[in-house]
Amino acid sequence: MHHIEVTINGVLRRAEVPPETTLLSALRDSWGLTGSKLGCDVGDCGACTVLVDGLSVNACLLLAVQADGREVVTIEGLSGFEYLHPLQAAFERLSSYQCGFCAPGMIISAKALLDENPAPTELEIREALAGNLCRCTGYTKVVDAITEVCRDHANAVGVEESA
Amino acid sequence: MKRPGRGIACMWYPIGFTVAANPSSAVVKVNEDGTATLLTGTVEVGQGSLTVLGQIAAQELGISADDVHVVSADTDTTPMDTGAIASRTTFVTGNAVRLAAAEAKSILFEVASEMLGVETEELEAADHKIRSKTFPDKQVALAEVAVRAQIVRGRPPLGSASFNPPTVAMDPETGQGKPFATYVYATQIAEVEVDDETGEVEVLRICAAHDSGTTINPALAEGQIEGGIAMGIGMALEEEILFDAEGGQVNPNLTNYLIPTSLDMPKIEVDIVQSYDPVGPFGAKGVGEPTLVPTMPAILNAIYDAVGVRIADLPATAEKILMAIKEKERAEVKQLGSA
Amino acid sequence: MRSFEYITPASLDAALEVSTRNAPHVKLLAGGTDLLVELKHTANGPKVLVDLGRVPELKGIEETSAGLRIGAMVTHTEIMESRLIAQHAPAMIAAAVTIGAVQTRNMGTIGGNLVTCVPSLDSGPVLVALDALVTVAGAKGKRQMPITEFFVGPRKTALSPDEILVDILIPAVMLGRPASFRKFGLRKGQALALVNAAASVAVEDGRIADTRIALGAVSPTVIRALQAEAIVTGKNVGDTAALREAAEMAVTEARPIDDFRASAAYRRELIAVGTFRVLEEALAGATAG
Amino acid sequence: MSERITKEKQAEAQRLLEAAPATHLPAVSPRLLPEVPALTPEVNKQTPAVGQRVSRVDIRSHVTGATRYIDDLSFPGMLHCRILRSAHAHAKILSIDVGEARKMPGVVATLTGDEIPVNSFGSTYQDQPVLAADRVRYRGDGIVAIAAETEQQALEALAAVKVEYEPLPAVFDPLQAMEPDAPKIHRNSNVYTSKVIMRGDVEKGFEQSDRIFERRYTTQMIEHVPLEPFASIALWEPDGQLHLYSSNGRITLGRADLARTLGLPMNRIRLTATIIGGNFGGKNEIRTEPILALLAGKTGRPVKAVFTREEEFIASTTRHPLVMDYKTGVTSDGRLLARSVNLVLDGGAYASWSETTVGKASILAAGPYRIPNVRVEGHAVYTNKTVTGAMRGFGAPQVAFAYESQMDEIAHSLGMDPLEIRLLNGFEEGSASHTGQLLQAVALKDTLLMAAKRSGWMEGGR
Repeated sequence: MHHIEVTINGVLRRAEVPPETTLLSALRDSWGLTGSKLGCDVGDCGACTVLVDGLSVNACLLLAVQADGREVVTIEGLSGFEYLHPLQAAFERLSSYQCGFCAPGMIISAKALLDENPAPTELEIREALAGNLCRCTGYTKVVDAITEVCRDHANAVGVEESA
Repeated sequence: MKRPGRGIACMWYPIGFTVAANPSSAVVKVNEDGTATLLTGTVEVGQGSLTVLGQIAAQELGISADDVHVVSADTDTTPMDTGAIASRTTFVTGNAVRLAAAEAKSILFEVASEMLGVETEELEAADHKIRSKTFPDKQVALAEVAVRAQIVRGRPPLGSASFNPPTVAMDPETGQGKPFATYVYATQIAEVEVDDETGEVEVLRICAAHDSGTTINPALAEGQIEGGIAMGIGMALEEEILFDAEGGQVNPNLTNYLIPTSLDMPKIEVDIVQSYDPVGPFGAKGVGEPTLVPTMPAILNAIYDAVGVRIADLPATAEKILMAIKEKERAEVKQLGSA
Repeated sequence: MRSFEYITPASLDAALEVSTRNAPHVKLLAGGTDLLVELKHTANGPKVLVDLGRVPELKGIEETSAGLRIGAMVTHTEIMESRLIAQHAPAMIAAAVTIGAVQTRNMGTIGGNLVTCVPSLDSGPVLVALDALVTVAGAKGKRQMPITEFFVGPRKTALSPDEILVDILIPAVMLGRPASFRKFGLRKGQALALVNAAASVAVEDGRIADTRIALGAVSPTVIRALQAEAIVTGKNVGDTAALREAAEMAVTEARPIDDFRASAAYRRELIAVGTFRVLEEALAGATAG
Repeated sequence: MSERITKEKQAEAQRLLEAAPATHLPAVSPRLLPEVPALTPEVNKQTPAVGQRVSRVDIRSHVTGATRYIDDLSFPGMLHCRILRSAHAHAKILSIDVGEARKMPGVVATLTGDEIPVNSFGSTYQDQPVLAADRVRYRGDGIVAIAAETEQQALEALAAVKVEYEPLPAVFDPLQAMEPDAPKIHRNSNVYTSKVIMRGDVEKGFEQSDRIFERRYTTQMIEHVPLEPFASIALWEPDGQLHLYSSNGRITLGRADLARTLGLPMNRIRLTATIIGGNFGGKNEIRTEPILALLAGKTGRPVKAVFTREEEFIASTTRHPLVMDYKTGVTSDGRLLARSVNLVLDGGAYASWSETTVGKASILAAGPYRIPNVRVEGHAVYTNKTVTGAMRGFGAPQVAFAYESQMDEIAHSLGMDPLEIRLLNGFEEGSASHTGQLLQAVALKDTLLMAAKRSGWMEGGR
């Protein structure tokens, strides 16, 4: 067993895990964070996407021990009782998701993109989502919502700069 | 060289089971504050059925979608439903919901009739109120009626109902009959670019016009159509379960069974054509399955338009297209030679 | 996944020591995007897993007098974002962006990609076209070899069981040389290569002075199309017929196979198209610069 | 605790915000926070409700990761189940030995087909075993289920199960399976369901036609690929009721199948589906539910099974591949006079939803066109391949590919615009369908014209 300490969504969490435990299993089974989903277990579908030290990764392909001492952000870290991440609010407005199973990973990928690039082109948005498979939506309203968030952000920045 | 092409395809698609009974039932409870609770045995699988059913109940009761809470997917607490299949939920379960809400409403109308001194036939429910159709100023808040129905009259406003689509059995010899209550129609037009040296196809744009009767929720209908088109693109160009000689699947994983990613999806433009089905709830039909039906032929016809080859064996992989182009070129050369 | 002992050495020496001590029951963990998939599907996993993630000698991209050195544990994302690579070997970026998806590129490393050594490895052709050298370290010290010697066969490299791939060097003479990369897959997103092609050219006074053509997924390992190169070298830059001839020659140099993704016949078509296009693109880069 | 997390989260948000450059979009930007959290857009509060772009009732839980799918549920003492699947496409099972497997670490119980009270299910014909006991008919047939403390232990124990097979000749091609001397998979004939639609006289129609078009179209086997793999949990409530949580899209029929296979009264079974992570027809039948119910009964503990992605491919149903022979007669000005269609559906190893699929495919096969003479014949055929069943469209996507490809071919061949030939022949209000049904609310031409307008079809002639 390995003792690991991982900062998850700003909270330091500890667990004793066998070395073969994936980060995804640790999140879901040790820490009860079931927002990240198991869709394929081999890194094809992206339903388990989380941020590790700010980079999006497939939590099914990372060992929990590899995350020791690092910072992890999961879908649960994006919103609280009183606030939603702007991406979440936009996805909600457009009903961007249908069955919802891909949503947590897709939202993390979208956040990773906007953290790096607040004004992406549509191609850059599509490129950023290419590791997250969705079978319900054709990605259309997902891309639309991200585009809206970027526009709102640009407007907000513009207002601030002109003020 | 990349060659552009466009193709059109249309289709028809039925709602509900083929002749066989496929009933749905529903229970609608109007609460004392004018909100409502809907019990349905259908299951939300992503298509948005709970939202749409809530809207249907709300419409019948004259309240808003947020005023309806939907309970579903539990054999102990929700009534019988044939389930999320055959594009039937809006049409069949929707009708059951509407009828159940109408039954609850009739109790409210009886009580409101006394309160307003207006005959029940003269009443309508709209905008959170029950009011006279002729003299809309004669009105009372739905919540007030609901409280009175329960606390003063002792008749909680509750409705339950079932619906089964009307069909006529098919003749076993000729197949003549009325297998379905109704059908929906759609057309899609695909624009593609085909690389004539590699056979690679890029789908650039799909215009989709779909009839679903009255559209209960345009946003969700669009979502279904966009998603169906994604599935159609996969079927047209890349998806296929392959077998080895012993009957084992060769590619049972998402590494080698390819479904479209965000990068493989074109610009989709959806138009929803309004029609009114006399049997559907508020004229609605359905939208789930037909969304992918015209996509494959629209794309394949566009490929023909682009490079002049017909692929009659799905999926139309780049390899099949290139080999067909080569075959066509050889045939043309031969023809020139013999001429 | 079956259990194993997990060790995180903090230096190359420590990594060599632990892997030598536990050989052959040891696996080295780089990005994990291939290895973890393999471990999940095998009944006989390693006894010891050595995570190279904290070995400093395997990291970093830097320019030295010998050329551009890229640590084996550099991720594909780091390659894409490297100013040095953008300046000296941008074709490497063209190859890196085609690997998997963002998540894969954030985790996967160039060293891992090379060591896995599948015929379709996307990092290979550009490195071959740029005459890259690889350094491997073992108990007996370090040795350097051309990357074409490193690739031995499908999933087989020149690494002996107690060796570790340390870094990749693009020789100084190849830095800034116009190069290009093309990948043909079955889908745009997360595509696996049916055929990969890369080329580099040196142009002097309107003549092609030197050429490299590298092809992936068409033979047991990444190959150079030497006869095709010979056709192009010495020709004028605008000689499209020579490029066509070279493309046809490249087809004869490859040994593509039939598999469920594509037939050998289709791969041959792609080799010709790919060879032509990478040459065209590399030459365009040469004349534009 | 929750207060602390909130504070930590806020601190984290603040930290990210301060660390970020001006153009950086942090995790939670107060600048972009809705002033009042947009719990639901205003549209959800408007009347009339029908026609509004109301946000989905489940969208808040989807975007926050709070939606509970079956695999997100767990119960104290829960065991994990894995299933051994057939190594052969067609074989007799001579013996099954689970003795060694039972001794493996963590194994609590095993289950074989002979322990299932009524070991068969199916939506039309109950020809599919829950676990194959004496014969396997495709490589996805389950044979032994093992419940263990962990999924890995269950998986490792499967390797210790010994199954002795006697391989039988197998057939994979549906046309070969129709031959009289083909290996028989269930009964005397592999053709197990057929449909005929006849209207007018096709032969006469062909005689009257100026041009005849004939072509064979084929389609492939397709997997639904719901992002959520099929998952179920069985547990026995203290009052003796069996409670199944399952990603099953048809709970009423699911419960009926459970009652039948387990021999339990229906009121003793509760089936809860929560929200399903994608169905598309692939989750419309019971799969592991009876197995888990029996293992939970044996062990007195809740038992969960989640399909691997591979099982989702090999052990769920798929879309029917079709072989479609189309022959259409037209006048030289493009009017359809006769169409004959012959459909062969690859049904895979068990019937599943083939009857429905043959029916819908046959009824729809001639397309949404006024054709005086039509004959359609459809057959579903057993093969030793993955079971084909319900999937979005039930045969309609396959036949539409054929009839619309052929319409395009006819149009080009006659020098007509592909839109024009459809407008000329398409159904109208009151048209009779090929089954003689008078159609109402026929919006076919509206959709043709709308799509044409949107795409600029009329202007786009090249």
